[in-house]
Amino acid sequence: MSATAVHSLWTTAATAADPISKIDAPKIEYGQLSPTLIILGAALIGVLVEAFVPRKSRYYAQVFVSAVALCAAFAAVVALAADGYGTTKAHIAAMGAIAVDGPALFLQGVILLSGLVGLFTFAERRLDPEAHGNRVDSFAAQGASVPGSDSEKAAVKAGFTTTEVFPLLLFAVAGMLVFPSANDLLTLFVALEVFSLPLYLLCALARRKRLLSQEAAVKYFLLGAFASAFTLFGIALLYGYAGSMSYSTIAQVVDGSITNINPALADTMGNDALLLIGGAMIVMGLLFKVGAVPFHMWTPDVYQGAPTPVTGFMAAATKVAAFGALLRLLYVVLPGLRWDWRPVMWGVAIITMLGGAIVAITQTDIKRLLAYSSIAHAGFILAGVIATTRDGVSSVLFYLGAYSFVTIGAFAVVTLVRDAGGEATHLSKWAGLGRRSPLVAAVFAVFLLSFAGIPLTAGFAGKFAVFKAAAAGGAAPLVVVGVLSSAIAAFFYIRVIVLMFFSEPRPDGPTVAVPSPLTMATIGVAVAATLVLGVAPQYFLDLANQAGVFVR
Amino acid sequence: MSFPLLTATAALPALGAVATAAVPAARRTAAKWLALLVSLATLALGITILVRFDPGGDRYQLTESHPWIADFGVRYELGVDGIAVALIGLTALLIPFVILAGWHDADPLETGNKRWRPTQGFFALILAVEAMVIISFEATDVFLFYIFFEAMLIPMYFLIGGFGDSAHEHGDEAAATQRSYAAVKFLLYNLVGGLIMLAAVIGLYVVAGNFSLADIAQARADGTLHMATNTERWLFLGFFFAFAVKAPLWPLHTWLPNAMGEATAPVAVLITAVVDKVGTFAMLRFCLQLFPNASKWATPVILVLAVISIIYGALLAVGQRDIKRLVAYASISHFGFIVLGIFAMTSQGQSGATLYMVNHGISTAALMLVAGFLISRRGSRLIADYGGVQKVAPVLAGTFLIGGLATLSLPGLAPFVSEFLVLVGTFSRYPAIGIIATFGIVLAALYTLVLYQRTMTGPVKPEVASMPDLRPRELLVVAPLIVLLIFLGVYPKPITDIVNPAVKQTMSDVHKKDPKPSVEAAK
Amino acid sequence: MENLIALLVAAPLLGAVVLLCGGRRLDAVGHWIGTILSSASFVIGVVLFTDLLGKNAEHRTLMQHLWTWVPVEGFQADVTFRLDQLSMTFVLLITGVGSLIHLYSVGYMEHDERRRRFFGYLNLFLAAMLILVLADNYLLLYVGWEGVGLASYLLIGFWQHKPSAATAAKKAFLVNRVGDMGLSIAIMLMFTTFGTFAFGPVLSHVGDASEGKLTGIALMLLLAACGKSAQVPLQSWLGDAMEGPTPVSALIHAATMVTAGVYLIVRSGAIFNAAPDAQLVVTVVGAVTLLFGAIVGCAKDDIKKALAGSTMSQIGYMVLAAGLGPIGYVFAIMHLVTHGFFKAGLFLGAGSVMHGMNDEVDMRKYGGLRKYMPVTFITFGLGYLAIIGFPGLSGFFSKDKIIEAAFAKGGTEGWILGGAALLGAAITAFYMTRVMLMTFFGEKRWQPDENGNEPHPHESPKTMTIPMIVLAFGSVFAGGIFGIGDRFLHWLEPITGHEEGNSPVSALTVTLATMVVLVIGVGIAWAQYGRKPVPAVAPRGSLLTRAARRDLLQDDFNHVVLVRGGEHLTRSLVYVDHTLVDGVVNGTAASMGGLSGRLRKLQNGYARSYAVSMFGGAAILVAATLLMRAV
Amino acid sequence: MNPVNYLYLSALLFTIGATGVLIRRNAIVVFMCIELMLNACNLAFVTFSRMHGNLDGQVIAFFTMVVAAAEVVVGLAIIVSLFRSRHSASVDDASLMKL
Repeated sequence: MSATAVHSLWTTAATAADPISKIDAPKIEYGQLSPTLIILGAALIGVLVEAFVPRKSRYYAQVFVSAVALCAAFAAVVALAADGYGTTKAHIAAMGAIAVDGPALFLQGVILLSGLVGLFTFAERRLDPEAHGNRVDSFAAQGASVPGSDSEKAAVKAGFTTTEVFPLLLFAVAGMLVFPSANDLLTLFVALEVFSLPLYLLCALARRKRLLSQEAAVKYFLLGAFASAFTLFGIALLYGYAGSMSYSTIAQVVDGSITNINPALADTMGNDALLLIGGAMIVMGLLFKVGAVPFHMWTPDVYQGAPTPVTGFMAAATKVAAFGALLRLLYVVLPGLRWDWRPVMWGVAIITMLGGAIVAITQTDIKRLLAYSSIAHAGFILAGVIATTRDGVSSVLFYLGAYSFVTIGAFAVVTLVRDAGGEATHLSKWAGLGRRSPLVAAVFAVFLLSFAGIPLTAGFAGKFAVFKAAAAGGAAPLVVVGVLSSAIAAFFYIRVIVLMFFSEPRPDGPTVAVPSPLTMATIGVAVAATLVLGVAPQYFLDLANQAGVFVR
Repeated sequence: MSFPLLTATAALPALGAVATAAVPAARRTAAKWLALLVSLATLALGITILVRFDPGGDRYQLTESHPWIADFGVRYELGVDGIAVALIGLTALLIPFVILAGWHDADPLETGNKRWRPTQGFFALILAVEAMVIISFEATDVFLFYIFFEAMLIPMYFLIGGFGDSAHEHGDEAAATQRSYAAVKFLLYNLVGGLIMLAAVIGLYVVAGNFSLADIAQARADGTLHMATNTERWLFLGFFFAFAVKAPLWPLHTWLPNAMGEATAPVAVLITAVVDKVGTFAMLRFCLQLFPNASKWATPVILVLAVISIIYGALLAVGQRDIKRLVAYASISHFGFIVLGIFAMTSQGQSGATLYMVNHGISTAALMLVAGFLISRRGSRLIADYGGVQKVAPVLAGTFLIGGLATLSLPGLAPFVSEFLVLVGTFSRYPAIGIIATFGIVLAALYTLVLYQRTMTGPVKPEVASMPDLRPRELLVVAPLIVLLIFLGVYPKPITDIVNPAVKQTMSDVHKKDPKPSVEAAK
Repeated sequence: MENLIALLVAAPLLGAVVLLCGGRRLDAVGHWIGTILSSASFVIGVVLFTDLLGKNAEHRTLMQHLWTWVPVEGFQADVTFRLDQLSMTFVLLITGVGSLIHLYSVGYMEHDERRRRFFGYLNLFLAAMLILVLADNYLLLYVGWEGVGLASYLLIGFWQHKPSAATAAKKAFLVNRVGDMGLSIAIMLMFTTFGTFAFGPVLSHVGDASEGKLTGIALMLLLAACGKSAQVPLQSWLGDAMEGPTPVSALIHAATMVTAGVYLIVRSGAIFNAAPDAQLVVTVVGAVTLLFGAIVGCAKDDIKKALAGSTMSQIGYMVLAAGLGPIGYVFAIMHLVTHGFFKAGLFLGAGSVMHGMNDEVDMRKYGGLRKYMPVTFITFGLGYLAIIGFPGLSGFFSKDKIIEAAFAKGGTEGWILGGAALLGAAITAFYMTRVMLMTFFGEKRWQPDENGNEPHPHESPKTMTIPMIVLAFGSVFAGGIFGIGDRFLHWLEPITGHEEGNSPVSALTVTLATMVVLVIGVGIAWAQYGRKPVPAVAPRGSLLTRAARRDLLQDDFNHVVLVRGGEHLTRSLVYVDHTLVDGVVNGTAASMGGLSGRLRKLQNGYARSYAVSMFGGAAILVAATLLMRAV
Repeated sequence: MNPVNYLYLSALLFTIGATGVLIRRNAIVVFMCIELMLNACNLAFVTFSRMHGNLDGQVIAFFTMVVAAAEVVVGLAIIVSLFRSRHSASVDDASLMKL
């Protein structure tokens, strides 16, 4: 429509305007959006289940629905990829709102898998002793009831369980699916909120240590909202600069290759301040999600307070989604700005790598330790992001894939080590675990070694890929810093191993719960992935390579 | 294609390790025997390599090559030259003795716990180390080598930290803390070295585009691959640092005394006689081949460091109160000789260095294992706690003395030949350094004889009065080593014949010729 | 015939292996095995000797190549034996005296339960010593060189339970190692100069090498010689070496091993001839040592130490001769052989005395023993006369030749060296007479020891006396046999070469002078120890005496400078290693920890402060981005 | 009047909101400050929409409101539960987890 017509919208509101030509119905490629749609649908069904299915059978219904949905969605992703949407047929769907391309599909696949594996840990009901003859999972009997109150006791007695977590999980997954494939700023923002809000809630729902859990939720929520406010303002500025939300248009405006300039935009377009500030603020929002220094401070607290299954899922999937979005933003929208953001990202990457590693040295809580290690890893991945080459993209994709499995596995192991107070997360309690149950300790050691990047583990392959890309992309100093911080990081991973194997078990030490096949499956998958990706990564590297191109 | 002999040699102990680890807790003796048999079978394979290898043939033989991680330009490439063959032989030879010597080292104190299986773990780990060492000797792909060079640390780490002997002056508690400190120190030192090397490996990839030793050498030769001087130097330093930590070279050596002091004698042997050899071996194979110019550029500094290691290690050995730490410092001194020989860039030096790796392996094994038997009898590592053992256990003392004489490289025993070759090789190009290094032989005599005198001679200490002499098992461990020491001392030809061609190759890699004697005497 | 050479070495080597690995079951016969095998070696030697005599001079060099030892690019060491007149002489001396001392030991070690092992070591020594003298290249010689060092280490420390013995053994080995260092450096120099270190090529190409290099080689060889032959400054170990059983002192530390240095110099004569500066140093070392040893010999009350001093001094003569070059080589070797006889005889005599005196070594506790042990007295006496150079006896011929040669060196050099040699002769006469008088003359001075059993001096068993008698014959006639008609000279000349010096004084004058100083020496000794009874406890004595008792303070010097200094050095190094080298690393780790501890304080748990960091971060991010555009 | 002024206003509002987040203790108030920031964004959107003369900005404004509403729902739920278990809505009290 013409500019004048727009003006008439509010200038000449009173007077009868000429009728607005009718908006034609949007064209939606349902097939290509099917993964997201399936999950959303399942989530809605989950809500209905909560409403109508009797309490006793909800758990099973929910688990069934979620599992089926996740598997179906994954199948859909695979089908799409097989159909060539990752490579040749890659294009923008849904009126330019969603990109269906290699990175999107790859990351969606990873997210769905980690969602599925995470689901298993959500559904685990054998770890805690039965309360009043009811199996209980790691979530509060009733989120609303005050910790330690009679209502809580009643709820426990009645055998309530918060089966809402499953739909919440699904919603979060849905948001994450959209996030990396969002192709305009609005979708980006909505997706961000869609996967953040359920996570805030999930964080608050721990069965044990509920105060911590709630505190974690509050911190996460407030800071998250704070961050998204920045993101939104950045979006506003970018919109102001380019006069459009769609990545492609903005990108064209940025590198000045745009045709048919709307005269109304002329002055703003000239104003790079809008662009730079806006870009920086959006990036900041994303860096918050990936937990990069100095936007990382929520990470340890939230990781520690949240129910461990949630932590595991969050740590894995959020990073994947956020990095996906970051990649798309930097590679699709702001490539023209490379020379502005690269140096800044250099700085961020360096302090993130070093900061995470150094602070982790003195941690005493296993979950916080893993949190800081995840920060350091965010730094490593950033090094790959900075490469700004196709190699960079694929290496980051590979790294994310490898990292997510190891993380979920590690947190799954954490859920097993328990004492009277629930999970025994204080490191001192882990002393001599290797004597008590060598297998669990060994498995955890494998994960730690993978984090540390010891060869023949997924961690090493990923690290190598990323550093390789960075070095090839002309960021050799980053590689050196990365190597040094890995050395520092190695120190505290080793510390845990020493603790588990070389120190005497304490009499009041924790016991290792024997989990149900669900958690076993989770851990098994994680170990398998860790070793396979470490020893024979070629296939997955190829996958990541094919998926290395963004559609514009 | 023919039977993948090299793969088999590495895979056999690996599988053996898995099998050993799987043996149920109750059947620990079975685990021991299994491990021993596997190691012997590996030895057989090693000998087969020795036989199949043709000194006159191509540089790399018995090669295998399969695609692995194309994306990283990595291939699964194996191949051995004379140097590798010699060291594989050494490894395969020593492991059975290590296992036999450590027969009772990992017997659990409480046998109640069904889950805790230290014995199985101990022998499985030893086999795992063997597998990784062997494959890193075989790898002709830099990345493949790097992988196992690093991965090897993990089993070593558990061996050191998990199974040290509790013979400690301040009791078991202190022993445990000391031990894990030593293990962590070992791991961190080598990990840092490895990570710095990783940066260099990545750099190499960026420069060369693949990791195949042969291809890179070829590309450099025909000029298709050109390395900027500084790039080459940085990469060289990255590689060399890792190897210098492993070797260990002064001043990166301090992990070795701790590790060898706290670990059980067999593990200590594993460290110094087998694992550390990978470091010196890698200098010879990778540093010199990949970065000849940088190697020449760095030579002066490295030679100085090597000489410092020789003298410094020897002097500290003199100052030790602890038998095992003494041997450790002696080893540092010896590694100084090896590095000296490698970077003297003469045929004698490099052949000598290779020979030295083998001989030092055997001699240290002999000395250290006997020392281990001694310590296990008295339950103390302090030299001061012994005295007059010679009177109560003459055979033990005798073998100990021979081990010591080998350590001070007495002519007629194997180490003499290699040490003299290194000295001559160094002297012919760097006389001053050669002479300083020669002082090492006096100091070696000093610390060895002081050790022998304090422990074995003099009036019999009451604590050792009832000390039994070597048992048959122990004699079975020591005797072959001694025989080997003497044999290689008077007839090292079998090894030198294998090694010489490889050395010739390396010399041509670095474009170096032996200095000519000032008077060409009629040979 | 060549093929027999290897057997020379093989026989005692076999003995060593059998005896040392044989275990207790051989205890009964071990000593006989050892003796038989060493005598077998001697017999082979004699056979070869007759064979050599059969050939004419220029064909008297036999070579036997056994195998290639170290084949490396440009570096070739073979196990090849070379038997020529020089090595033949040594072979006979070593195996001959060796066998006698084996025989002697059978009796001497009778009561030692480790006798088998002792004979094993003796055989080991013979084998090594034979390798030393038969080697055809310096590296193989080095094997023998350190081999004898090992054997002497084992034998000095044979009574290991005595700390003093263990220490003495260690000291001997270490001091020798210092010498060996010289030898190995010399070999390296040869390698870089000639590209080989086999006798043939090296010695024949000496002419082409620069004198500087040759001097270097020569001096390094001299260092080696000083170690083995206990020449100043590396002589300190020999006195302590007397801790070993007496047969060892006789064989190794008197007759054979300690003369290896002389062998080395004479063998390398060509090199020394081309390096006059080095030769001068050699002569000086020799002269100094012969006086040093003599002086020490005067002050010792321990009969073996006194003899040790005399050994030092006698070898000093040989080195002096060797340093004179072609003038002296032959006489050096000749004196070496005769000395081998009479010094071994003296030591065996001393051993026999100790045997009869419950291992008492202090001569002040002897006296008048000639009635109790006549055989020992006579044999010892003959040895005594030989060593002081009594006319007609061995020493007379060999030593006088050396003194003549010293003068024949010519110039002030000649006068000084000759004078030193003469003075040495006088002192020798003095202290040997002293030993003789204190031991066999006067009246008994021995008391019952603390637990009351008084020694009952008695003659030693046949196995001990027979060797003594044989050696006594040697001490009497060897010199004559060699010297009269210059037989020995003609025998050895083809190898060592010989030239007559132009002596400023005639041979007769020298002889007379020697006689005079001899009489003086004996006279003084008699005046001091013969006329008036010897005090049972040593008088305080003059400063020189007291210094001489302590080996002229050389040990104290070593102790202060080397031992103490070394201890301080190592201790401080241990400290450095722990605090500095290790400290740096641990320090870095610690500082990392500290940094971490401070950084984690930022994580104070307050959501708002987190928000602050985010806000600040955002601000910085924006600012930086804008800045990037600005620059 | 020049629409740019609205931008300045929105920036001002945003800053006020942010400052509020940083200085206020009460979780509810903090949350309201965040809402304020969101609304500042809305203002910016609408202004730009006006300047550029296309509707996207206004559409987004509605989305933002919806999202804000959702945040309210979730946020209040969390804050209330926290308040009930602690009887205080101060964000500073919720600092069990640190270091």
